[in-house]
This record gives sequence, structure tokens and C-alpha cells, in this order.
Amino acid sequence: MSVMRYSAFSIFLNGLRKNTGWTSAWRFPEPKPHYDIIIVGGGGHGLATAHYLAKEHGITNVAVLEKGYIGSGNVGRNTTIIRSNYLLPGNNPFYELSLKLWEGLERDLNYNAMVSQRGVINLCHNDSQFAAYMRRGNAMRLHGVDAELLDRNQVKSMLPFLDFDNARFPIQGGLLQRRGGTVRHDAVAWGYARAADARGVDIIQQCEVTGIRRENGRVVGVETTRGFIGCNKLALAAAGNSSHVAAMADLRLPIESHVLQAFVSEGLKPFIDCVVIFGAGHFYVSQSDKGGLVFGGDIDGYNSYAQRGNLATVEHVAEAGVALIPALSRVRVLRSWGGIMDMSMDGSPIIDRTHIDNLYLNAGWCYGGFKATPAAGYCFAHLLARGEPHATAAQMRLDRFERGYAIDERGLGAQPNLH
Amino acid sequence: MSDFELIHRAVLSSATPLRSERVQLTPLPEGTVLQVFGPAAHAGSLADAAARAGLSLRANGPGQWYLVGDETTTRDVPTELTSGLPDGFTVVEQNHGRVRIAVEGDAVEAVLAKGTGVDLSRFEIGHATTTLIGHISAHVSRTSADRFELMPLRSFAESLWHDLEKMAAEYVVVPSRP
Amino acid sequence: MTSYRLPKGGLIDRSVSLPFTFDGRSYSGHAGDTLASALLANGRRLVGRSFKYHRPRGILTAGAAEPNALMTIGSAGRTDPNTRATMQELYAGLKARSQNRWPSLDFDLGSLNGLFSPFLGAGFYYKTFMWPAAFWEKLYEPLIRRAAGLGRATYESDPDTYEKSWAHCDLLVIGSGPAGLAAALTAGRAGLRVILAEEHPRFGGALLSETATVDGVTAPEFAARCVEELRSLPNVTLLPRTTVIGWYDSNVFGAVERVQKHVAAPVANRPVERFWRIAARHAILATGAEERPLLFGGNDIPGVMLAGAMRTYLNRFGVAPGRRVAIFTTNDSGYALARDLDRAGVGLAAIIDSRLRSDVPYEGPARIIRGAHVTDATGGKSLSSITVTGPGGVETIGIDALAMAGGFSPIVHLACHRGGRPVWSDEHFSFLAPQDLKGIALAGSVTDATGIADCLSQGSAQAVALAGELGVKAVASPTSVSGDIAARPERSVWSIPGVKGKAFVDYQNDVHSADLKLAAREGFGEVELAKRYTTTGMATDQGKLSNVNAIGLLAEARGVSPAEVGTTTFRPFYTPVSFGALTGASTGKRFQPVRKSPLHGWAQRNGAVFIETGLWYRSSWFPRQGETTWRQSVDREVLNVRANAGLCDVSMLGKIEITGKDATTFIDRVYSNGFAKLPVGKARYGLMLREDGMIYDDGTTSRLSENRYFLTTTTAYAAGVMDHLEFCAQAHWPELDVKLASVTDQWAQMSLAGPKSRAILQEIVDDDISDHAMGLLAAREVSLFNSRLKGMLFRISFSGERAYELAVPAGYGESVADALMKAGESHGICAYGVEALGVLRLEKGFVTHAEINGTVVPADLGLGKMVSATKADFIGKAMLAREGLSDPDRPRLTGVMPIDPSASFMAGSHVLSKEAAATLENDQGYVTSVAYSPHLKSTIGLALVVRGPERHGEEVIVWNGLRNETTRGRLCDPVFLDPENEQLHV
Amino acid sequence: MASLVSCPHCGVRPKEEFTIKGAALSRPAADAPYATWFDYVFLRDNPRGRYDEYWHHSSGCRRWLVVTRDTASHEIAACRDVAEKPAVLA
Ligand SMILES: Cc1cc2nc3c(=O)[nH]c(=O)nc-3n(C[C@H](O)[C@H](O)[C@H](O)COP(=O)(O)OP(=O)(O)OC[C@H]3O[C@@H](n4cnc5c(N)ncnc54)[C@H](O)[C@@H]3O)c2cc1C
Ligand SMILES: NC(=O)c1ccc[n+]([C@@H]2O[C@H](COP(=O)([O-])OP(=O)(O)OC[C@H]3O[C@@H](n4cnc5c(N)ncnc54)[C@H](O)[C@@H]3O)[C@@H](O)[C@H]2O)c1
Ligand SMILES: Cc1cc2nc3c(=O)[nH]c(=O)nc-3n(C[C@H](O)[C@H](O)[C@H](O)COP(=O)(O)O)c2cc1C
Ligand SMILES: [Zn+2]
Repeated sequence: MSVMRYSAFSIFLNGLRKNTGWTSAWRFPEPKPHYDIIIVGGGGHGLATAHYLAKEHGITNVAVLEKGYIGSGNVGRNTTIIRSNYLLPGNNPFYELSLKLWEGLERDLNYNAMVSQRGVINLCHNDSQFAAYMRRGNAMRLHGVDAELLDRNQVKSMLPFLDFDNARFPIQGGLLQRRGGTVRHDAVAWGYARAADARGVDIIQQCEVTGIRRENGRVVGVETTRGFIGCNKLALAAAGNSSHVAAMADLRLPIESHVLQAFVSEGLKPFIDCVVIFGAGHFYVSQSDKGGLVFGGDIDGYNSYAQRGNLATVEHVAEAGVALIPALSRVRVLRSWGGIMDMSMDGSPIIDRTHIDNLYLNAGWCYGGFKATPAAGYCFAHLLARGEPHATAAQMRLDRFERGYAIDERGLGAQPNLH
Repeated sequence: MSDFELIHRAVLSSATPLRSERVQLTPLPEGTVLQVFGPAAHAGSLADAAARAGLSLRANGPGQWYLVGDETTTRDVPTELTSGLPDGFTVVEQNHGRVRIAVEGDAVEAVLAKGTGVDLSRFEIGHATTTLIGHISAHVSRTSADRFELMPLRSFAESLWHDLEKMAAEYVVVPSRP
Repeated sequence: MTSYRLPKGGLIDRSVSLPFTFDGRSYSGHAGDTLASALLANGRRLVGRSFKYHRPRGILTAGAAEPNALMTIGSAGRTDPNTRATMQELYAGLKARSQNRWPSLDFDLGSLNGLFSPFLGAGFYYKTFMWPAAFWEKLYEPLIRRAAGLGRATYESDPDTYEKSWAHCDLLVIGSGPAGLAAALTAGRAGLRVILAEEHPRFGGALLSETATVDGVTAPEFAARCVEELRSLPNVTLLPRTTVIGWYDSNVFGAVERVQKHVAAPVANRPVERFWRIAARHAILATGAEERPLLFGGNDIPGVMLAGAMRTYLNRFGVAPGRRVAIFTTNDSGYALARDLDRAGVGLAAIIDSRLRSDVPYEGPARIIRGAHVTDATGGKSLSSITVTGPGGVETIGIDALAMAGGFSPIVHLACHRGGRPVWSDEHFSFLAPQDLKGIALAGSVTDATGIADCLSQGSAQAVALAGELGVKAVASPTSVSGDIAARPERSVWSIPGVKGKAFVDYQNDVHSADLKLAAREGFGEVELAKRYTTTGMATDQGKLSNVNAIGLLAEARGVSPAEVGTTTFRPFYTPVSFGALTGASTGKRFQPVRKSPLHGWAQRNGAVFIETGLWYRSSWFPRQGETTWRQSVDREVLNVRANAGLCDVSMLGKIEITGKDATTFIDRVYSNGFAKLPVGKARYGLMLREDGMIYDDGTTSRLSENRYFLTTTTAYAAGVMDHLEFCAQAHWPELDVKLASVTDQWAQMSLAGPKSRAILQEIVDDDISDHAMGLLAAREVSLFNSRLKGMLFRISFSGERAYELAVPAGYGESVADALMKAGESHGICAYGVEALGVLRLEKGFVTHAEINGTVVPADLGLGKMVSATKADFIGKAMLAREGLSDPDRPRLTGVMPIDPSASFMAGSHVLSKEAAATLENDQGYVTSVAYSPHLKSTIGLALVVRGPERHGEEVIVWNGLRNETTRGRLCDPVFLDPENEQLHV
Repeated sequence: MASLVSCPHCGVRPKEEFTIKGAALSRPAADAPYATWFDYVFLRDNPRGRYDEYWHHSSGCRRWLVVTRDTASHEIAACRDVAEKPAVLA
């Protein structure tokens, strides 16, 4: 598999040749009858898992099965925020590993995913929120993660256009992680796909898994819209559809699927240069390199597999936006869409084997799995290759609910639509 | 302190009633508001009891009603009522917990439509229900073709009043903005 | 500058002149103009620059799909970037500025990008800027971001107002062309509740650009008559300037009415935009069809325009598109324009018809070149000539305006918002609406109608059908049309052979045909991937003009039919919607409603400093003369409460009255501790768990009579607890007779704490409240002011002092508080706020939601005894048994104090063992609450620490890396004061 | 459909008048085995298609409802008061 290397030079050469020299970024292989590992889901996590299986563990007889086109799921529709400002020891080292992998991603993949460490700030509006951020920021610092707790004036000098004068819930300060930021979401899927493909992984699009075939308690392969495909190990990375796919192996998960909407405004000249997360309403915003303000809010609140949301939520999000930045009032919203969240019972993910010993699970990412993409792929690959969990994901167990070791960052309990 | 002058403060005492050709807003006297729970089957006898007590009966979901009146009575109305009713009825005093506002005028439906998703042109006279007016939940009853009464929680009354003023603004003539 | 305004014709009022400016230059237009028609009338062609190559761009359409003529209008807080000149009504004094150019529109340095275009193909940025890493944020990205984007938004806040409204109807008609008007009339006449929404200021749609006659009058006249009749019908609501932007579940439509976007100075008591949520039993989509551009080189040069648009400017606005015009058409619609240009006396040089024959006879003077294509256009900032390639060979024709008639794409946008996918029709050579739609029907050129007559009859036919479904009889009235040229749809090629220059597919995002071919070659041929890789259809026009052409090119490249390629997903909004409209009136301080305590006025009179707590404003402290810091006030309040007495507003606590035969059983099941034996007249502290075993909320519940309880919750959880209790009563145990009434707002509640509290209270309470009558946790009704008022009195302490909570009817709250202050004067009473309350409870080690953080079980807080071992069932019982919840290494409640009393620390600091390195592994827990205790003259704190209760006396590090503070601390008993609770009795 | 919900007591109301809790499961008996309890609290079918869900008409009649909804199309098939027995649906 000879792949062409991307660089300014290759662009120059091909430019001279009217760009007719470029070849396909990946193959469109026919499924083989059998693979060592089949990964269900060609989203960020599935593709990253394939990449690290090949790169870190030399396992390349791998197929990624994607029912649509790669990136058609949440990786292709999220608000692209990356950060590692987590509180609990079960999460924090894992997300920091992820941020470190993001920092080296371009060179690892020879693909510019536009990892942009423009800073992420979580605003707080009262003493208890301030104390909560104090606690979280210190947890980050204990793990050597960058964190700064800004007071009102520091926030004001950084973001003067927020509502400081007439706010219903005055801004008291904010937890800033400068290394946080955004990444060009689609490019993440494309970059991992291209790199995995280059190492021999078969990425099979338009191939929906419709059944999981088991023989005496072990998975032997999957039924798909392109026929049966055998495997030694089956790895689920189906995000919002996790319950649906797991059910094919009679597995019931501690997960509900919910719709989360996201929005983009008309293109504007540079308006906001970091990621701002409002603490007194459900709203977060950043500006894409194309100029659109990319923003979102809370999930709609009801179980859904439809990738579309509710008008009430749209209005709710807009209200929060204007409450945070009054000048948004005359900015026009261009488009809204939805994605399906695999909301877990404690708001934290699962990277684990299941009671079926060659069936592995990567799920429960809620609205925070994009930032996790590299580490989720890295740790899931580690688990698949080595059979034991990677140290940073050791607490993301499936049985933690049964045993009473939930990783509940916000302390909201077993009601997914609250997380 | 038997001599102490005990003052009742109406929550909308500082609100000036809004008068315009097509819509009027009026804070109603903080009189009697009773929340009643009981078997829907006996709604009839509750109606009678209400009539006897000179209060108007307003439905509020299954087995739930409000009894309202403009006067504050020193009599112990709740006990009087319950004694006159088949058992299973509970009366909870909300004289101070709920505040009534009248919205009237021929634009009343247009004004309230800015707050509630209830189809007001299908809202019969005498009908009552609880709904969201913007962000504030309030009990709403239609007392005549162009008159509604809103009954929010006391703590929300000032906010709702302010919202209603805004909703009615287009029917109040003011000079144009610079 | 020469005028292109025709001497007569059109729907403009030449007697009214409206001055306006564009890039500082003064122009003048007429009433009825759009900004676009006025600019064209003034001969202004170059109106914008493209996104990537900054190519000169002119006005392409006369409607919502405009990709080029985007301008910034208004100034200061009223700046509106990216306004489509084609949709903006002209008003006197309008100020418009071009965008995305530097230093000027005519000389834009950005256009140099054009020279590098070979290297800026689709997705080039994914292939470079990778090295060195640090350069991305510092250099490359800022460059890209500065170049990208269109208009510049203001940071000033918006002086105008917005509002929302609901509407309900039997039939919502979207679009007021012939189809829409006919539908609305037919349904209106039959008495249905009809709403007709039209994005333009004037009803009539394409009729307004027509020269055909309907029922013997001109098309615009016919439209006017229809509107007149609709106005006369009380059951019809007309919404002009209203764009329906989305179709949502339950047949709810969102619509934006531009109430005052067309005036120089908006009136203050009306919104500039009104957002409608329309609940419609049925809707008829009569949104028409979008004309398709043709893909020849330089198809973006100013002077190139869509044929339908040119016809609109000509017939509706009386504007000549140029002096010497050509029409490039693939179907008969081009001939309607030709006819009208001839009639208007505008020089028509040639009609280039891609077909060898056409159905309509053309008698005009213009040359018809059949079976030919325009392959390239030239002219830079203004069209000068076109190259035509046809059977007769290649020729160049000098012209200054070119019309493109590439066929029509039905505007099915809204019909696809709920998951339906458009279907390709070879016959119509376009995508039609998804099949079997529920709740909406289509009429007119949005479906298969071509001519006016078709549209009219389809409109009323659909109305008749829908009325029928609602059990109403409606009748269609026949109309006669003459002089209409209805064009059959025709097949045509996507990429024109022999094109040399860039043929733009997506004008605004500068995507040209080569980009799509490249995408296909690189593995991005899937339509959604192609969209994301090339950005086709992602600009503010959402591909209204470009998507179908892009699909055609992909189909060609992949050698399949457009049906197989399919469309990308149509999403709300049909056209962009301002945040303001979506927000309505909930802005600034009104973002969310305010809840005010019945004691708010009292607190104000006593000089309270207020703090937002949820929706409430609570008094946090009461500064006095000479106090310069909040700490001084709080310390004074704390000391005074313990020395004398204090009065605190606790009205915000949730209060729930629980009655019914089974009230006791119910309460016993919702709390983890026992309530079955609570005597009448007594209060008890209770713990409410979640079903997962964690503590949900706490509070006291009093038994007022056999079956009447008064339950209190924390302020933050008041609503949640009520929902929860209702859930338990209705869903879990419907068989129990319990009634729940929220009485939070009924009662003003004040906490009177301190050794002098009883004495003060006795001044206003008639009943005997001596300790044997009113012992600890007593709870009963009391009479006040010589039976002038009834209240409820509870002997509850959250401070460790002798304390009472008095609840009185809210309307009397302030008066009673005043009375207590008056009665307390001689006893040295003071008002105290939530800050002091926090210190007082902390000194006693009482927990709040700072400790009840959603991850603690009763035992973690030393409240293990409050989990009944005997009760058969209570919420949370089962899951509490999980091993992890009794893990000895769980963080548990402990006190913590600095070893050096002059030192202090903050809540949110972490706890490390003495001498342990600051690592996550060594993290022992964190400080939940901190206060300065004026009694201990030291900072005190509560903390959740691994094995905390076993480690009292141990020295630890209180670590605050965020503040670079490490404080030597010592773990201790969480009860800092009066462990024997003697103060309760003083 | 989830934009408007038809409350059996109040009629058609917008979504924002309601609070949603999740799967409409019935609480196990106090003495049910641990596994049953764990399943009730933590595991979900999370079906694609018809689904019974608890909605609370919190800004209306304050009754808890069971809304039968399709999670793929959002169509509502039924909406009953939680205290009523499920009606048999076509
Ligand atoms: C609107 C929105 C905003 C978000 N914002 C953020 C954010 O700012 N930051 C952040 O960190 N996270 C965010 N997230 C969450 C994040 O996007 C997801 O957690 C993450 O993308 C999930 O991992 P994934 O990329 O593998 O999922 P996906 O991209 O959804 O991959 C799963 C894939 O599995 C495929 N699949 C499913 N079933 C089958 C089957 N039977 N057979 C074959 N293939 C199948 C799907 O088609 C899909 O492509 C957001 C999500 C959404 C929807
Ligand atoms: N093949 C052809 O020759 C051809 C093709 C297309 C149109 N036409 C002519 O155009 C006319 C088509 O009539 P019609 O009634 O179907 O369409 P129309 O174009 O006359 O009217 C559609 C109207 O809907 C409005 N609209 C579109 N989307 C909207 C939205 N979301 N909200 C509010 N308003 C919206 C448009 O502004 C327009 O005014 C006929 O006269 C027909 O002859 C001819
Ligand atoms: C970060 C980000 C930026 C986006 N920017 C745009 C944009 O500028 N224009 C646009 O039309 N869509 C934009 N989208 C939305 C996509 O067009 C698309 O709606 C989204 O990826 C979901 O896919 P779907 O709508 O095909 O289901 C953006 C999406 C994301 C995640
Ligand atoms: Zn209801």
C-alpha cells in the first residue's frame, strides 16, 4: 500500500499538474471472509482504535465496519471541543493522555486535523460553582494538567464582550485550560482512516452490522448488509447506537440514547478566539476556522435515535447565548442538527470487555467523546491487543455500577438525561 | 406587642395598572385562594360548597381545584368547606401563595399568545388550567370573552407582571426610538 | 453613473425617491425597491467578493438564495452583517457596506489568492501546515481565520427588542405565489383557520414578475385582488415578511416575521423581529422552485444572472439588466425572459439554447443559436463577452449581461426537516419532495406544476382535499390564464464540454467543478463527504443554487445517476435566523424570571446585600455603618446570634404540605430514617436518598396533626423534591392516599436564633412557648398579636443555638419581621444573612449541598444511623447494599483546621497526607466548605477525606495548587463548637 | 412527536411544560432479588422504536404521564396518566 505523503511540497507539485495527480485517501475494499478483529463503527473511536491496533500493536488484519460513510456519526457532527479539565481520578488521567495524543496527532497521521489549542474557559457565577472549579482545577494540577482559576476581572480582560454589566447571573470567574481548544472534526475521522488504511486495515463503508453470530458463548462473526464476516474478536464502537448493537448479543447496557443538537452561525470575521462555556445556562461556543460560530447546549431530554432536535431546545440555547454575549443578538444562526448521545448512568464512559469474553465494548461517551477520540482508540486498542485495560482507563469498567464505583463527575446519579 | 400595627403587603402593590384601548392589566386584591384536592366524582358537591362560601371554583387538573374570591375572610373557610363536603377532600390555604392578575381587552388573546402555547381561541369561558406563560408557570382561567385571570406563585408575580407589560407594549402608544 | 431604471413598468413608486449609500457612495432608489434592485438600477454591478479567491461578484438572484450580494447594513448596535441585498427592502437613509475585501471592493488584495488557486484546491489545508506544530495556532490559523468569514459582527449590544408568539391554525400556507394564493383563498372561503406566510413584503410570488394575464387582469393585479379578498376574511391571517424556517415534530413550524427590518428607525414598543411557533393541523408547501445556474467558465462574473431573477428585475422593479443581453437556456423558460426583454426594448443579442429545438415560437429580433453552450465568460469586474461553442463552431459575443436558465429545483427544503429524503426524478430532472409526507402537502412548482394555471389549480385542489380531511367542504374556482410560457423540464448536461475558466458550483464558498472532481478522485465521492471536503452547500445560502449541480457533477464523475448520489441532509433553517428572534424578550436581567422572598422588602430596609441563588435573590449579609469588608459584617452577625439573637429569612426553603390517610406511610418510605412514630406536634430531621443510594436532599418534616405534615427541603432542591414526591405518590404507590401541596410561597419563614430568641418571640406569640410547652423539635400552630394572625412555630436550630423558625402568611411576612426586630431591639437582635448562616452551621458541623454532593451515602457524612435497618422499604434501600458504598476507603466527612490559626485555606483545596508529594495518587480528598469562625478565631472547614473520621488529629497538607498555597492543617471533629449542644437550652 | 404532547388532563401542550425522567419502568417489590433491583436502577433496553417514557406535566396539572413514543420517528402513539392501566394500543 503506497500512500502519497502530504506536504506543502506535494501540494505545490500537484498544483502544477492541475491537481490531477492526487490519489484516493483510502481504499474501498471488499470485506474479507474473516478478520482477527472487527470493529463496529467507523467513527472517531473505531478508526482511532484501528490505527493504534496497527501502529502500536502491529495488528493489521482488522476491519472497521461503518453502516454509512466514515464520520457520519457523532465525530462528524460535534462541537469539536477538546479539553482535559476533569475532576475524578477515573477520568482525569485518561483525558490528559488524550490531549497529549492530540498534540502530536498531525505528525502521527501526516494529516492536518487543525488541532487548535486556543483555550477553553468554563465560567462560574456563584461561590459554590467557584468552589467546585477550585476543586476541579486542583485535581487537574495534582495530575500536572494546566489549569488557571480566573477572577471576574481576569475574565473581563480576556472576554470583554461577555455580559458583565446587565447579567441575570453575574460572572464571578472561570476555570481556564489554555491547552484545551478545538479540532477540525471531520479531519479526525479522515486522518485516522487514511493512516489505518495505509497500514492495511480494511475500512468498509456502507456496511451495517445487523447481527452478532455466537457459537457456544463466543462471538464468531457478524451478519452485515454485505454478508457474514467472521472474526476472532469483536469490538463495539457504535456510540449512540451502542445499545442497539449490543442487543444483537443480548446485552443490556447502562445507557440511554439521547439527541443533542449543535448549531453554526453565518460566517463572521474573527469574533471569539477561545472556547467559552457558560455556567449559568446550557451554552458553549467557539468559532470555526471558516468563521461560523459553532455552539450547542443541553440534550433535548428524551430518548431518541433521530438525528434531529426540538425547537424548544433551539430557543433555549439561543437565550443562553444572548444572556452570555448580548452582541450575538443580531448574528444569524445558519444551521442546526442533531446527533445521538450514548448517555451512561454516571456520565462517564465504558472501555471494557463484556461477559462474552471475545466481545469488547467502547461506549457511554455522552457528549464528551470527541476529545477522548485518541485516548479511547489508544486504550481500546490496548485492551483488545493485550487483554487487560490500559492504566488510564482502568476504572472505566462495565461492572462499576453493580459494584458501586460509579464515576459521577457531577453527582447526578442514575438518570442519563441529567448528565 | 398587642398594639403593633400589622400590615398586609400586597406583592403587586407598587405595580401601576396598565390601561390602553385594547388591553388592560390589573393586579387583583389578595383575597381568598384555596387549593382543593378530592375525588373528581364529587366535583358537584364542591361546586355547591363553593357557591355557599361565595367563592368561584376553578379546575386545576384531575381531582384538583382552586377556590378564589376577592375578599379575605377572617372565618376559617377551609374547615367550613371540608365539613360541608364528602370525605376525601383536603383544602390547603394559598391566600398568600398565589396572586391574581386580570388581563382584559379585545387584544387579550394576542397578548397571551406571546406566552402560552394553549390555543386561546379554543379556550372556553369558565375553563381553567395551568400553563407556562413564557418561563413562568401560572394558573389561567377565562372569566369572559375578553377577560382572563392569571394566578402565578407569589414569588413570581412581579416577574410575570413585568413580562405581561412587555407582551402588551405594542398596544400602548409610545414615541419612536432614536 | 448611468441609470438602468426603465421609464415605466414594475411595482415600484417612481414618485418616491429613497436615498441610500453603498460603501459610502450615495445612490437613490424608489419605494418598492430592494437594496439589490436599487443598486442594479444605479448600474452598480460589483457588490461583493468571494470567500476564498476574493473574486468580484455581482447580484445573481432576486431572492433568498442570493450567494453573492451579502452586505453589512446599519451601524453600531444595529449592525447586520451578511444581509442579502436581494431580500432587504430599501428605506431612506439605508447604509450598506460590502464585505470580505481589503482595502476596497474595487481593489481587493485578497484577490491575489486567485493566482495561487492551483494550490488552494479542495481540502488543501488538510495536507499542509503540519510543521512546525507550534506554528498552527501562532501563524497559519490566524491567517486562515482572518481571510475566512464574511461580515464583521458588532460587539455592541442590540438596542432593539424581539418577541415570540404562538399561533394555531387548520392550514398553514407557506408561500404566496399562484399556488399559495389559490390554496389560501380556497381554504379561507371554506371557513378554515388559515395562515398565509410569505417571506417577501408583497404577496404574489412569481406572479409579481409575470407579464401573463390571469382572469383578464395582469398577474400582479390578480395577486392584489386575491390578497384583498383574503384580508376581508376574519378566519385568515396574513403574515408578510415572514419566513417559515423549520418544520418540527407535531407539525409545529417556526417562522420569523421581520416586523421592522425595513424601516430606518424602529418604533420602540414593537419588536424588530417576531418569532412564531405555528401549530398547524395541516400545511401546504407552495414555496416554488429555484432556478439552476449553468456551469461555464466565469459564470460568476458580475453581469451574469439567473434568467428568472433578470425577469424579476425587469418586470417587477423596472430595471434593465444591461444594454446588450444574452440568454443561455436549457429549457423554454428562457423565452419568457426573451419576450419580456424585447417588449421592454432592452437589447437582446442572442439566445443560446442547449437544445436543437424548442416548443415556444420566438418572433423577436434576437439571434437563436441552437444546440450550443456558453463555454466561457470574460470581463473581470463586469461582463464584457461570452464564448459560445456550438454546431457552428466557436464564437465570441460582446454583451454586458447574461441570463442563465438551467432549469428548476423545487424548494423542498422544509419538507425534508423531519428526516424525509428528496427523490430524484429523471422526468423532472430534479429532486422532488420525499414521498408520503404526513401533515404537509405540496402545490405549485415545488412539485410538478410548471405554469401559472397548473399552480393555481393545484393550490386550490390541495386546499379542497385537506378541507375534506377536516370534514369541511371547499370548492375550487376556475381561473383563466393567458400569455404564460410554461416550461417543461428538460434534461441537460452538468459539465459543459470545452470550458476553460473556473465554473462555479457554490459561488459563496468558491467551489468550482474541478474541486468536486478532485473530491471524487480522492475518495470523497459520497455526497456528504464531498460536501464536507469541498464545503459545497455549506455557505449562508445552504446550496440553494449549488447542491443539485454538485450532485450532477458527482454523478458524472462516479458514472451513476443523481438518484444514486442522493442529496445531503436538509436542515433547519431555511434561511438564517437571528439569535435575537430565537431569544425573544428573555434578555439581560430578564434572561430568567426572578423569585422574590416575601421578606425581600424587609431585607432591603435592613440594608441587605443580595445574592442570586437559583432564581431567588437572598440576603447574604447586612452591612452596618463603618463596616468596610463583608467579613466584618458577617463576623458581627455570627457573634451576635450566639450572644443575643438574629433574624434570618429562610422563606426560600421548599415547603410541602402532605395530607391524606396514608401520609405517614408515604413519608416513611421517602426518607431513609423512620417517621412512623413521629408524634403530632414534633419535627424530625430527615434524609431523602436517590434510588441509587446516594443522598438526594435533607430537611425537617413536622407532624402538624394526625394526617397532616409540613415537609421542608433545601432551596436548591425544592422543585426537584416536589417532582420526586409526586412521582413516588403517583407512579410508585398510587394506592396510597396522599395529597401534596407546595406551600413554599404561602409562608414567609424566618429563623430566629440565639439565647434571646424565646424572649423576643414571646413578645408577639400569644401561646406559651416555655421549654415544656415548646421543647426541642416542637412544631405547632401559634396565634400572634392577640389572635390577629396565625402562624406555625418550629423549634429547629441550624446554628446550634436556641432557635425557632416562625412561618406566617407571606403577605404579613415583612410586618412580622419588623415586629420581631422591634421586639428584639432591647435584646440586641440583628438581621443575619446566608453568609452568617453558613458560618453558624459550619461551626456546628451541619452539612449542606456542599457536602451532599450527589456522591455521598449517609455513612459518608456520619449519618449512618439515619438509615433504618428495620423498614421494609424506602427509596434507595436496595442499591445502598452495593459493596463500593461501604468501602472503608471512601472519602468521609471530617473537620479540618489550619495548624497556624492565622493561616487559612479555601473550599476546593485538596487534602494530602503530611509530606506526601502533590500527585493525583496521593489525593486524600478535598475541602467542601470553609468559613472563618469568629469564636475559634480561626478558619474552619469541612472536608471529605479518605477514612476521615478515623484520622482526627492527623496533620495534613491542605493543597491549593491553583493559588500556589499549601497550608499545614489538622483533621478534627466536624463539630467545632458546643459538642454537647448545651446552647440549645440556654 | 415531541414538540407537542397531548396531556390526558390538559390537552395539547408544548414540550417545555414537561419534565422527562426516562424509561417507564415499574419499581420492583422491596424483597425482589438484588439482580432485579440493579437491573431496574441501571440497565435499559433503550430501544429504537416504540418506547414508554415518564413525562411530568410540571408546568401544568402536575401529573406524571406515560408517553408512548417512537424513538426513531418521535411519533407519539399514546399518552396516559401513570396511575391508569395501559390501554391496549393498535
Ligand atoms: C452535537 C454534538 C456535540 C458534541 N460536542 C462534543 C464536544 O464538543 N466535545 C467532545 O469531546 N465530544 C462532543 N460530542 C460527543 C462526541 O461527538 C462523541 O462522544 C464521539 O464522537 C463518539 O465517538 P465516535 O466518534 O466513535 O462516534 P460516532 O462518530 O458516532 O461513531 C459511531 C459510528 O458507528 C456507526 N454504527 C452504528 N451502528 C452501526 C452498525 N450497526 N453497523 C455499522 N456501523 C454502525 C455509526 O454510523 C457511526 O459512524 C458531541 C456530540 C454531538 C452529537
Ligand atoms: N417551469 C417553469 O416555467 C417554471 C418553474 C418554476 C416556476 N415557474 C413559475 O413560477 C410560479 C410558481 O408558482 P408557485 O406558487 O409554485 O411558486 P412561486 O415562486 O410563485 O411562489 C413561491 C413563494 O413562496 C415564498 N417562499 C418560499 N419559501 C418560503 C418560506 N420558507 N417561507 C415563506 N415564504 C416562502 C417565495 O418567496 C415565493 O414568493 C408560476 O408562475 C410558474 O409558472 C415556472
Ligand atoms: C464544527 C462544525 C462546523 C460546521 N460548520 C458548518 C458550516 O459552516 N456550514 C454548514 O452548512 N454546516 C456546517 N456544519 C454542519 C454540517 O453541515 C452538518 O449539518 C453536520 O455535520 C451534521 O451532519 P448532517 O446535517 O448531514 O446530519 C458544521 C458542523 C460542525 C460539527
Ligand atoms: Zn396536564
